[in-house]
Formats: sequence, structure tokens, C-alpha cells
Amino acid sequence: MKKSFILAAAVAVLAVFAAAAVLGSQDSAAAPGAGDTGSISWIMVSSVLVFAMVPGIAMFYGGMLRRQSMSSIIAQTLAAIAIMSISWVVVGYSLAFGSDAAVIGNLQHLFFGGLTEEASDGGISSLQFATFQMMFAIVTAALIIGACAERIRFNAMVWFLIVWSVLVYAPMAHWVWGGGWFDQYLTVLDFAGGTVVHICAGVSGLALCIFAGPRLAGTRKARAHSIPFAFLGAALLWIGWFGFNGGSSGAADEVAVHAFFTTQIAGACGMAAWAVAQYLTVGRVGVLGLIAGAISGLVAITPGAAYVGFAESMLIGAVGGVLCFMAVRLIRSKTKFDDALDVFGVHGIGGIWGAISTGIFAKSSLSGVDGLIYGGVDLFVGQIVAVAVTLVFCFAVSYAIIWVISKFMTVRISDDEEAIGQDIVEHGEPAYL
Amino acid sequence: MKKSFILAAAVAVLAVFAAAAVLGSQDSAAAPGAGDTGSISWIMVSSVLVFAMVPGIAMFYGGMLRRQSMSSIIAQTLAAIAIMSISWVVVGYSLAFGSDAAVIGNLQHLFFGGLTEEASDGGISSLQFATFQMMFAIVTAALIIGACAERIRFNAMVWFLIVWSVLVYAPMAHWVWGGGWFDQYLTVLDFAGGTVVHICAGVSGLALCIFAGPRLAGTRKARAHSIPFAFLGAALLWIGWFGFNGGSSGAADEVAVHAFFTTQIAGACGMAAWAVAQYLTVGRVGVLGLIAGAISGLVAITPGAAYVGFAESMLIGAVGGVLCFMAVRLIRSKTKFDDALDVFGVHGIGGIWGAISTGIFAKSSLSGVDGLIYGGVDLFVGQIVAVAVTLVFCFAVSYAIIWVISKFMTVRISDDEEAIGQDIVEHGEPAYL
Amino acid sequence: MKKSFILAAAVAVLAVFAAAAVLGSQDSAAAPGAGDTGSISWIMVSSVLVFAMVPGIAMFYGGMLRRQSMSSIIAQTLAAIAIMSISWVVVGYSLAFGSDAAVIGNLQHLFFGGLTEEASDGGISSLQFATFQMMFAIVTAALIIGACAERIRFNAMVWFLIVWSVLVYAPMAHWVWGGGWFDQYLTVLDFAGGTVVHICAGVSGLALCIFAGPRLAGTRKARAHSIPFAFLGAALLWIGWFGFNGGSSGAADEVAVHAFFTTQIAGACGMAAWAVAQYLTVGRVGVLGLIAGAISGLVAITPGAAYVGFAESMLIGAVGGVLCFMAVRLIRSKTKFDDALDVFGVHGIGGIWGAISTGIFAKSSLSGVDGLIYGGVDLFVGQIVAVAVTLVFCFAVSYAIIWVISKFMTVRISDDEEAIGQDIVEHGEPAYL
Amino acid sequence: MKMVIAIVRPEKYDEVKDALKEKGVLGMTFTHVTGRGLQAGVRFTNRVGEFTVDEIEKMKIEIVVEDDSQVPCVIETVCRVAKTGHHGDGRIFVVPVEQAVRISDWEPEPEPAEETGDQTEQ
Amino acid sequence: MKMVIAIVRPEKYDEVKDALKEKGVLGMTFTHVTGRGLQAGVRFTNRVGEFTVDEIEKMKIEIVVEDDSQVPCVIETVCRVAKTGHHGDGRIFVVPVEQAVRISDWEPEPEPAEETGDQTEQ
Amino acid sequence: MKMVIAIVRPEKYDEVKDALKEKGVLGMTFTHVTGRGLQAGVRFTNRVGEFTVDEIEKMKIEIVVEDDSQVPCVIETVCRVAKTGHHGDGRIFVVPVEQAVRISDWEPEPEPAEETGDQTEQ
Ligand SMILES: Nc1ncnc2c1ncn2[C@@H]1O[C@H](COP(=O)(O)OP(=O)(O)O)[C@@H](O)[C@H]1O
Ligand SMILES: Nc1ncnc2c1ncn2[C@@H]1O[C@H](COP(=O)(O)OP(=O)(O)O)[C@@H](O)[C@H]1O
Ligand SMILES: Nc1ncnc2c1ncn2[C@@H]1O[C@H](COP(=O)(O)OP(=O)(O)O)[C@@H](O)[C@H]1O
Repeated sequence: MKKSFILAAAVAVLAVFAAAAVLGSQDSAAAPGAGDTGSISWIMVSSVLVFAMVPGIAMFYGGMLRRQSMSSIIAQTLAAIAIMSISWVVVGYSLAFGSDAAVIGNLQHLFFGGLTEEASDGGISSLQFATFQMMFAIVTAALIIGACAERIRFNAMVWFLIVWSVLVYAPMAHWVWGGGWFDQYLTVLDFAGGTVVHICAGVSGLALCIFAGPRLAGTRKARAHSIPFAFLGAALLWIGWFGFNGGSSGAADEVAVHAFFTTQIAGACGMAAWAVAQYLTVGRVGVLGLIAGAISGLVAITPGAAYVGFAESMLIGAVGGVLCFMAVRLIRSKTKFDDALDVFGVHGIGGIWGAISTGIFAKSSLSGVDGLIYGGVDLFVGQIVAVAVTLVFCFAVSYAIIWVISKFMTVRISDDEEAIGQDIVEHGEPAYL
Repeated sequence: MKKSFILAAAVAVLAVFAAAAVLGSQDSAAAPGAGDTGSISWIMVSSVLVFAMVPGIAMFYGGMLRRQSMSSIIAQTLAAIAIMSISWVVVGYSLAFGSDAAVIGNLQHLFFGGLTEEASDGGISSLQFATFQMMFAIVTAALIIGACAERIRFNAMVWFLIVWSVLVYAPMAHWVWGGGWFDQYLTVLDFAGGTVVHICAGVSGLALCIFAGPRLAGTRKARAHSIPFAFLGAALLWIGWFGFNGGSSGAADEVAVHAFFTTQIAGACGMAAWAVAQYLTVGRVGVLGLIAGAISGLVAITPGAAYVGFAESMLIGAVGGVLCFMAVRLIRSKTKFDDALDVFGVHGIGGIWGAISTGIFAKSSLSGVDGLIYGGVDLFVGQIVAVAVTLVFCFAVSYAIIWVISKFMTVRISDDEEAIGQDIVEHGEPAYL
Repeated sequence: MKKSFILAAAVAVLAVFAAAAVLGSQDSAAAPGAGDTGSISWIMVSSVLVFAMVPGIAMFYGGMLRRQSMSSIIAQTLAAIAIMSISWVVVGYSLAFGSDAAVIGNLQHLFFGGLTEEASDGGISSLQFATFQMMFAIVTAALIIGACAERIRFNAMVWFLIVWSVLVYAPMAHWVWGGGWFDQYLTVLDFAGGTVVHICAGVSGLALCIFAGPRLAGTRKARAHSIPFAFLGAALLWIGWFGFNGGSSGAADEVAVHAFFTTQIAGACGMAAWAVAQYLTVGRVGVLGLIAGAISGLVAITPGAAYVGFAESMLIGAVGGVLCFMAVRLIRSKTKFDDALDVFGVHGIGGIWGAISTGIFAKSSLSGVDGLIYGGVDLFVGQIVAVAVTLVFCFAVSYAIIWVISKFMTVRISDDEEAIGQDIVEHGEPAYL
Repeated sequence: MKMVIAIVRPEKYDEVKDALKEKGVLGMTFTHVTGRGLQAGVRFTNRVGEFTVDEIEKMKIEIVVEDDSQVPCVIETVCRVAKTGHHGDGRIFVVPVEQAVRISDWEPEPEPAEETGDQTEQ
Repeated sequence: MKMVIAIVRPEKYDEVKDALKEKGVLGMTFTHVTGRGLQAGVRFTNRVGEFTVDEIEKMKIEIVVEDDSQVPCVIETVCRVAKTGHHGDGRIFVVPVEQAVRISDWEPEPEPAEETGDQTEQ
Repeated sequence: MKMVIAIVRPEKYDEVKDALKEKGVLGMTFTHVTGRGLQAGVRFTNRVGEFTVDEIEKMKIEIVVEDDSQVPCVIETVCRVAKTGHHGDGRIFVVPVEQAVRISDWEPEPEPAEETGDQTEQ
């Protein structure tokens, strides 16, 4: 079984380069053009910042697990970088942004063939846009890993991400940003990826975590092994979020600055709100609560960062913090799902609230459409439909993918292996000496 | 007592959003304008870089303390982010930059109401400026924490920062940058915050550390628990400093590049000078000395980064390194103050030297005013007065604030609790497993 | 002996400032100019990113060694920052970019005297260029440290870097980028420093490691003490590489975006290829393999980042990953060289492959010269000659420098000291409590 | 009074803890140790290959049992839970203990206790 | 000769060290351990609530006392300093030691020492 | 049966391990400890000066020797390798062991073993 997969991989790689050789000639020449260097600069920076979220996720997740799973989380995140980058270049971008078809793009941009390199009209080139989008694909994949941490075999995760990148991520990106049916039939706003990134990651993670089942009791109740790493990861996430939201306008303009500011203040309000909620409930606050709150606020503002006013963004962040706090408490106490790092609780619920709150607070002067409080119902309904579709689609397809994979290979490590920890069992590489 | 504070907090939060709802309508619409995208991009980047200093401070400080205080330092830094962000948006910016009154601004920009989002004349919008300044407020607050580390209760620190942000930071920012009396009656130059940030943080920290008294002997003589974290934090600080100084011209122009370069070389010279001083005194050099030297150099160049020549910036950095080295030795051996992380020794003394050296070396071709060596006395005197006022004002008000707070709640943890460590006692969250 | 060196250092410092005082007056005034703010912004960002690689190197290297060498690696890296920054400002830049002479520049820009601060024609000022280049010098020096880690005394390393910065780095930079004989007599392309940075660092490191001899068996076979630090460092390296390659066009233009994208995809392909190679050979993959693969891919694309097409960049990255994997295996099993962190195996071999592959795949529409597959032989030959010269020159001079230094001071720590570890023996500063 | 020193696999130690709790054995002390047995060692991966480490992480559990007759029960409980039957399951050693003091129960002797140096010959 | 094994609260261990120094007891070895006693455990915070850990960090101090009559003095000193009167103050155990060697004082026996296998039956 | 407890310099411990392996002594357990001896302490650097720490990192090696006559050989081997002749070389203590069980060799007793509480009085 193993051998055949390796073979498959090898063949795939060869095929890729064969295809690439043919398609390579499609690369448009990079002639000096007259784009807007400020925007080009900012979107490159934003791409770097979004990329920096990926190691952030690894540290954030890894720090909150047992020390026996640190290398494993890191290795899976690194795999996500390689897989999503390559998959996006080879086929993902083309499927997502290749045409305006309702369901899926086309294959005209395989291997980034036919992308323009010249920036025009003060905008950025499609190559730069595609690169920026590549980072989003990587982040989304990396986020998933936290939900089913310490259970899924590395090989199974690799195959899952390969398939998921094509069957789940590319269509989602197409529907929301690529001119797909969300755009065509609904009034939907998703500035920086509330649905595509956060809800999608939260729900895909939930599917994996439900499929794999909970971890052993001992693993589950283990304490975070390194608060500083978790904090450092969260800090990288927050830092990266400025590019995530700030870069989503595609230019260094007022919209970017607006989104930049709302990101910061929603993160701060989310943190404060979570802290107050935790203080009232538990009687004390800790680093893990503060950073979870911050991330909740950041997730919540993502879909509406450029579309809502200042006070509204504070409210969205604060409510996001409290909502996610309650959601995580509820999921942990009332359900059997072992969402190891509360990916659904924070990214799923935060993303849902963010999408809906955009439907409530969007201001037509900023977004072109009015939210509920300004009397606009279309958007509100559209947002809810979009959320619902995303939830169902991502869950169902992710579950199906992992189910199919489980027919070909072992997906879950055994209890004995789990007790020893994936670092040693799978990678032979304990994280610390 | 506790309850009443929570209540107060809850009421405050509600009041905030009530006020915000009213003021929210003041948000100016973000119409597409014709600002300079290069500068917009650079100031967003600079804001990110300055923000990245905050986790840097947490790692830098935390790594130099006992492992039992790591979570506590991180939690306090995170609290500083939330508090300063919210306070700045709600009232701080308006107090600092609301008008040209000598003493303090006004309340016309509560909740960032009435800020322009449109960049004009190749400059940046006031929203972007306010956001950039927000990061400075956060950094200053976070710096304070190091002086009184391992002693002050989390709750007391939270209340201190809330009050301090209004009573100390906002006036300081107003006087130096907001058109206050420094500007009106003195010839003062402070490019990137030598007085507002470094001296202010150093002295406020000193006030807290004197009020709280020294730590237990055992805690005090403990070794740094993680050199890599301290280094990583210092690296983040250095990296962030490029935005701190480089962004302070408010544009991506020659001034920014000049400040960028002097920052780098002053940091390098500060490190080299401290290393030589330490080598001659102690006989060997270590990571903690090297990074302290670098930070001394960086602090020293901050007020004059764009105003002095290249060779002068090297000299300022090098002298800053040696001065801070001697200051820290002196404070540690001759005084009883337990400035845990030498915040006054490095940021206070470094900031004072920086301000004065700006008065000595400023070149009118760069700054518009001549320093002492070019025959300008006004500036030199102005700098000294500004330093003196900052020292007195920040110390007195900070001390008063913590004194008042101590009437309402316990400020200092008990000796027993200190021995166990704040991580467990206050947060129930040991940093490591 | 020791005393005399300190004296020498002190004298040098004094001399420096004396000279600087004279030269300082050469600083051109920073008059407001009409450069392209987008490019100015991007190159400042790139400089920050490249600078961020330096702490990345320290963490990457340190994490892979014993815990007893962590402080030592960090201290050496910090020393590299101070030394290279100062050396570059004082004399290095002038030697490298002072004139078009075949062998070496001149001394007209000592202390950055005579640099323009005004950006013109949409380009960047020579001050900004010199600052950007300074970061490259630091990175190259820091890379060397890994090859001879855990053996060379701190003082010896300091003196080595001081001399090396003038005798090796400055000429190399002059030949490749400063209009030296590579430019004059050969057709050579080196976009972002394949020869100057990677081959040069790899070979200089090899020279040191051969001169110092291998470590003790016990030290040599020790396991990486912290995978998360190694990962964090690698992540910083990758992040910084976007500035390293992306900034090397000197502007925020199509070339930068092209290089930005090829960097990302080559890194991803390098990682994937190394992983597949390791999986087929060893049967499993770990974090250390994945990050080594990524760095191999990034190194390989460096010289040709802007000159090759998309599919070619994927191929270059992938082949780089496999080649370096095999090289490291070979060096470890077949030679006696104790290249502690595979600096030659990864940076040396990766850099050689990168230079040669640029000669193969360069496209005249992108680079102005055709590579081998497009029928251009000149470039291919030029690249090979450049590589050969770099190998010989850097090795010989580095070896000579360390040999001379060994006549004045002990270069290698004793076996006893090695067993205890440099952190304690040399710095008195264990990295962890 | 005996001290039972059990060296077990780290992944088994939670179970051992719980099993001993069930038997009413509460007091015990844990230490992270590494050990070498007859076991060949564990293979680890580095960036390009594998290497063997003969020192393996274990958990040491020290249990002081006041009643000597309880020792076999403790040994049996530990063995039952910690045994996998493979190399590296660990060892149990029993060492005699002569005296045990619970610090929180200790009472200082009346004043003369100050001249500690003298009264040690009781 | 006895080995006094004291398990104390980590925050008390500096004081214990100093107190023993005053009594002239210099040689000792410290180990970071965790332990379970009758103590209920410590409550820790996670992101949304609290959880209890029954294993608590302690410091183990091993002191080999050459002169048996000194043992009570050592025990007394440790107890006096380490006692708070609450759960979890720790325990002291005394174990017999049969032989002690100071490595730096050890002298290799003249040449025949090479055939170590044989001369072990003295 | 004896337990030989050797406290040695951490930089010597690899050599000790190898030397014991040569003598055929395989089973042993290692613990990272810190210790205080007569040694004055080690000087460390902070950012502006130096300070002395009297607690020094050591490695503790516990070796249970089934055959008492082997003890001198073990002691000799350790001393030979670990000795530098300076302060802080470490100590070796020998403690009696009454019983040893190899967990992987242990066999559960037939069914009655379930009522563990009762059968402890053998
Ligand atoms: N003679 C001994 N003295 C001290 N510790 C020992 C001894 N023998 C084994 N150990 C400890 O027990 C652990 C496992 O031993 P064991 O299960 O016997 O391993 P193996 O099956 O490989 O012989 C070792 O890692 C070591 O920590
Ligand atoms: N029977 C025992 N065997 C070994 N160690 C013990 C024993 N009992 C207690 N300890 C150690 O002593 C520590 C504290 O014990 P103690 O003060 O008795 O706690 P408590 O007051 O909760 O019973 C424990 O954490 C454990 O490390
Ligand atoms: N009486 C003792 N009881 C327990 N451990 C001891 C004792 N004396 C020494 N040690 C341990 O041995 C180590 C080194 O001891 P030794 O070589 O005697 O040091 P020194 O030469 O400084 O006296 C100490 O660090 C300590 O860990």
C-alpha cells in the first residue's frame, strides 16, 4: 500500500514537470510596466505577513499540546506549506479564479500559465494576486491541523490536504472571490476570508476530528507544554493578520488602512471581552485565555474589516470574544467532540459571527451594500445563506475525503502510539532533548 | 472590593459602547483619494513593526526572569495591548492630538470620530497616523512592566495602565508631538519618542518599582531562565525599531531612510561598545550583555535618528552603550531600587542621553535647528528642560496613581506568593510543563 | 596577548571616530527629492526582512545543536551583526561599490561619506542601497558560524569576521555586484547572491571547520536540543528570503514580484523533494529534514529568482532539495569534515546548483541573456567560472585568515571545554535554567 | 518501611498512577529520568538519516510504603499496568527505609532546640 | 552513614539550602520532581475554565550524612524551614548508605587494577 | 544486591556510560540533578557583571548491581573515568537493595491475584 502511494507521488511529480514544460512557455514576459509601486509593495508585504501566520499557527498549536506532539504539529504545518503552494500553482488558482462559471473555474491557468506580470491601472498584476491568494490557501490548511491534532497519521494528513486543496478549498475560493455562484446569486460580502478561511478551516477540522474520534483521556487533559510558544504563535498570527485583512483590498489605500485599524481594535476588544468573561466565570485570567480572546476578535472582524465603522468593529470584536468563549465552554462540556485546539470553537464560531455581523453592520458608504441596521436585508440573508452553505459543503466533502482515504491507509494512530506521542512514533524526532 | 471593580469595568464597557454608538456616526466615509501609496504602505508596515515590538518585550523580559514569572509577564503585556489600544481609541488620541492647547488636547476625536480616512498631499490620513501612534502607546506601556516585574498584582497593573494611559501618556504625547507646550515654548526635537516613550517608560517603571519595593533576595538573584527567549525578544525589538524610527517621518522618504540607517548602525555600535566595556570590566561577554548594549544604542538614537549625521549616530550609539552599562552597574550596586530588568538603567538613561545628544549633534540641514556643536544653544537647553520635565512629571504622576490604587486593592503580591511565582498564584498557568 | 588585542580594539575604535569626525562632513544633506515612495518603502521592508534572517540563523543553528552551545551561537551571531554593520559602514561598502576597478573598489565612501540620500528616477538612493547591502553582509557572516559551531573561540571568531569582512566579503561583492571583473570579463548573473552569499558562506565555513578539526564524538552525535527553535529560525529565514530575493531588484516592480513568487514555490518544491527523497531512503520524514529541504530550495533559486520561468523555478527548487539531501548524506558518511550544521552541504552545494541552473534556465526575456536550454553558452560558462573562482578564492583566503589568527591566539577550545560547552566556558551563561 | 523504586515507560505512568490510587496508595514522587537497559535503543531521525540512542526516557516512581506487607501488592499493581512484554518495560527495586517524617506533622521541640549542635547525640 | 531524602516545596528550597549551610551541611544533591501526597492537588487555568492537577512540583534534596548522629539535626533543620503547616509540605525519608567515595579523592590502585574483572572478590 | 549511586560531572557522563558498557554493566538510570559540594561554585555572567552559583549541574547515575562482588569494579570504573582531580568530581554512594523485578519478566499470578489486598501477607 505504502509503496504504491510513493509511486503515485513520484508519477505525479514527473507528470507535473512534464506538463509544466509544455505550459511554461505560456509565462508572459515581465516587461517593465507602470503599476502603482506603493500597492505592489504593500501586497508583497501582506503576502509575507500572511505567510508568517503559518509558523505562527504551528507554534500556537504546538505550544498548547503535550511536548510529545510538538514536532508532529510542526511537520504537518510544513507539509501544508509545501502541498498548498504546489497545489495552488499547479491547479488550485486556475480552478478558483480561472473563469466566472458558477461552480468552478477552469484549467487555463495551470502552472500559473497566462498570468499577467505587468501591474496596470494602479492595481497589482494577476501574478501578485495569485501569490497573495496562495498564502491564504496555506493558512487555511494549517488551521485545520489543530482540530485533529495528536491523532491523524502524517501520511494520511498529507493525502487529505492534497485532495482537500482541490475539492474543498478551490471551490470555496471560487464561489466567494472568484466570481462563482455566491457572487452571482447572493449578496455576499467577505472581505478577507471569514467563510473561505475561518469557517472552512473550522468545519473541515471538525469533520476530521469527528472522523478520527477523541484522543485518550490522558492526552486530552494534558496541560499546555509551553505558554511562551503558544504566545509567540499568537503574536505571529496577530502580526500576520494585518496583512491578511490589510492586504485584502489589493492596494495600499484608504480601504487597507481602515481594515488595518479595525483589525487591531477588534483584536484588542476580543481579548478584553474574553478576559472579562473568563474573569467573571473562573475568577482569573491567563495567557491562553487572553490569546484565544484576541484571536476570536480577529476572526470576527475578518469578513467585515473594511465594511464596518470603528465603533461597530469594537463591538464585533468584543461580542466575538464572548461568543467564542461561551462556544468553547459549551463544546468542551456538552459534546464529545475532541476539537483539540478549539479550531471550530474559535475559527468556526468566530467566523460565523463575523459573517453575520457583517450582514448587520455593513455600511453602504464603505461596502456598497447596507447591513441590517441600515435597513438592508439582502446582505443579511445572503451572509446567512453563505455561512450555511459553507458549513454544509466543507463538512460533507472533508468528511468524505478522509473517509475515502481511510479505505487506503490507516488514518488514526493507535492508542499505544498516541500514548508515546507522534513525535517519536511517526517522526523519530522528539522536539526537545 | 473585587466585585465592585468588576462592576465598574462592566459599566465602563457598556458606557463605551453607548458613547460609541452615538459617536460612530462621525466616522468619515472612506472615499477613494489620491494619497501617496508608497507612504501609506510604509506607515502600515511601520505600524506592524512597532506592534511586533510588544511580543518582543514580553519575550525579552520574560526570558530574563525566573521561569515562574513567564506567563505573568506575557499576561501583563497582553493586557497592555488591550488596554492601550482601547484607551487610545476611546480617549487617548483625542487628548493627545485633539487641539493645540498647551496642556492637553480635547475630546473631539473620542472613538476616533472625525478622523479623515483620505490621505492627501502625499501624506497619510489622520486615521493612519492615529493607528501608528496607537502602537507607540502600547509599546510604552509594555516597557514599564519590566521594571516592577514579579511583584505587582495583575489586577493592580490593569488599573494602573488604564489610568496611566490617560493621565501620563496622553499629556506627554500631546506636549511633544501634539502641539503642546514643549512645542510652543521650547525648542525641542524628539524624532521617534526618546522622551515620550523611553524616558517616560523608564521613569514610570522606576516609580512602580520604588513603590512596590524590592523582590525577595532569592528571586532577585535568580538567573535568566531562557537566553533564547530573551534574544528572540531583543531581535523582535530591533526589527520593530526600524518601523519605530523609520516610520516616524510619516512617509517613505529620505528622512525615513536616513533614520532607518542610523537606527541600524547605532544599535550595532551600542552593542559593540557595551561588549568592549563589559569585556574590559568583567573579562567576558555574553548574550545578555550584547542585547542590552544593542538596545541601549537603539534607545539612544531614537530621539535624533533623522536629525544627526552618520558618524554622529555611531558615536551616539556607542556612548549610549557605555553609559547604560555604567548606569546599570551603578544602580545595581549603589541603590536599593530593584529595577528588575533595568528599564530605567537602559531606557531611562539611554533616553536621556539620546535627548541630550540630539541637542548636541543635530544638524540644521537635517532637523532645521542646530545642535550645540554647530553653535545652537536653544535646542540643547530645550532638550535638557524637556528631559527634566518628563522625569519629574512621569515619576510624580505614576507614583501618585499607584499610590491611589493601593488604597483600593492590594498592589503587591505577598512574599509567599512571590516565592511560588505569579504564574501559579495569579494565573494558575505555569509557563512550562 | 589578550591585553594587546583589547588595546588594538580600543585604538581602532578611537581611530574610527577620529576618521569619522573628518569624513562626517561629507554626508550629503537629505533634501526632499522625488523618488518612488513605493520602491523606497519596499526596499526598507526588504532590509528589515533580510535583517530578520540573522536571528533566524541563530535560532535555526542553535536549535540543532546541544543545549550547551545555544548562548554561544547566539553571541557569535550578535557579534556578526555588530562587526559586519560597522565594517560595512566604515570601509566595506566603499571597497565593494566605490569604483568599477576590476579587483576592488576604492576608499571614497569611507563612513558612507558621499552617499546620496535623494532617491531619483524612481530608483532608491545610494544610502538605501548601501543599507540594504549591509544586511546581506551580516547574513553571510552569520551563515558561516554554523559550519564550525561548538569549536571556535568567541574572540577568534570576532577577529576572523573583522578581517574576513574586508578581505573576502568586500571583494566578492565588488566582483559580482560592484562592477568588478566578473562583470567585466564574464557573462554572469547572480540575482540575489548565490555566489556572494551562499557559496561564499558555505566555503568560508568549510575552511574554518577544516582548520579547526572535528568536534568530539559525543558532541557530534548529539541530538538537536530544540526542534521548535530550529523551526522558528527556519521560518524566519524563509520569511526573510522574500526580502532577500524580492528586494534584490531594487524596486517594487514586476521583477520583485516575479522573484517573490519563484522564491516561495522553489522553497515549497525543495521541501517536498527533500521529503520524498528522505522518505524513500529512510522511511520517514521529520521537521529537520523538511526545513533543510526548504532552505535548499530557497538557496537554489536565489541566483536566478528573477531570471527563470515558473515551472523552471519549481524544477530548480526540487532538484536543489534532492541534490543537497544527497550532498549532506555524502559529506557526513564519506568525509571527515565536521560541518556541524551542513552549511557547505546546503548553502554551498545549493548555491552551486543555483548558479549553474541559472546558467541553464535563464530566459533572455527576463534576464537579458539566454541560458543553456535557449542556446546561450556564454552565461553557462560564465556561471561555472564564477562558481569555481568563488570556491577557490573564499576557501583560500578564509583559511589563510584563520591560520594567521591562530598565530596570535587560541582558535579552538580544548576538548575539556568542548565537553562542558562554550556557553559556560566562554560566556558563563547557560542558555536555560 | 520500604521504598519501592519503579522505573516505567513514560506513556504508562499515568495508568500506573491511577492504578495505585485505586489500591489506596496515594503518596509518591515522580522523576523524569533516562535509562539504559538490555534494550538496543531507539532509532531517531535527523535531517538525512537515522541514528540510534541507547538512552531512553523513563519515569521513575518512588513510593515509600510504611507497611512492609504492602510491598508485593504495590509491585504487582505496577507490573500489571506497566508490562507490555517487550524490552524496556522497566524495573522495580526495593530499598529499605529507616525513618520517615511528614514535614507538616513535625513539631519543633521546645526552646532548647536552638542549640542543635549539642543535642544530636540522642 | 545515612542518606536523608527530603522532598520539599520548591519555593522553600533556597531557604533549606541556606539553613543547612549554616549548620555546616554542605554536600547535597537536588532533583526537580513532582509528587502526589494526600494533598488534593492544584487548580490550573486553561482558556475557558479550570482543571485540577494532582501532581505537584517538589524539590528533592538528598543529603548523605557520614555521622549518623547528625541525622536528627538535619531533619530538624529541614523541617523547621520547610514547614508551613499546610498540606504538601513534603516528607523526609532516611535510607542507609553502606559506602561513600569522593571521586576526586579516589586513587587508582597500582597496575594490577587493569584486570578489574578478577580482583573484585576482596 | 546494591544500588551504586554515582554523581558525576555532566561532561564526563558519556564516557562513564561507555566505560561501564565495556565492563558489561548495561542497566542504569540517569537523572539530571544539581548539587552542592565543598566546591565554591561556578561564576556566571549577567549583563553587567558576574555572580556565583553554588549549585552545579551534575548527572546522577543509578546502577543496581545484582552481584555484590561487582560493586568495587563499578566504583573503580566510574572513578577512573570521571576523575579530573579537581573540586566537583562528584561522589559515589552505595545503598542496599532488597529486591529487584524486571517488569517485562513478571508474570501475573493465576486468577486469585485479583484480590490483591488479601494475599499480601506472604
Ligand atoms: N541495573 C539497573 N540499574 C538501574 N536501572 C536499571 C537497571 N536495569 C535497568 N534499569 C532501568 O530500567 C529501564 C528499563 O529496563 P529493562 O526493562 O530491563 O530494559 P530492557 O528490557 O531493555 O533490559 C532502563 O531504561 C533503566 O532506566
Ligand atoms: N509515600 C510516599 N512515597 C514517596 N513520596 C511521597 C510519599 N508521600 C508523599 N510523598 C512526597 O511528598 C510530597 C508531599 O507530601 P505531603 O506533604 O505528605 O503531602 P500531603 O500533605 O498532601 O500528604 C508529595 O508530593 C510526594 O512527592
Ligand atoms: N553529602 C552529600 N550528599 C549528597 N550529595 C553530595 C554530597 N556531597 C556531594 N554531593 C554531590 O556530589 C557533587 C560533587 O561533590 P564533590 O566532588 O564532593 O564536590 P566538592 O569537590 O566541591 O566537594 C555535589 O555537587 C553533590 O551533587
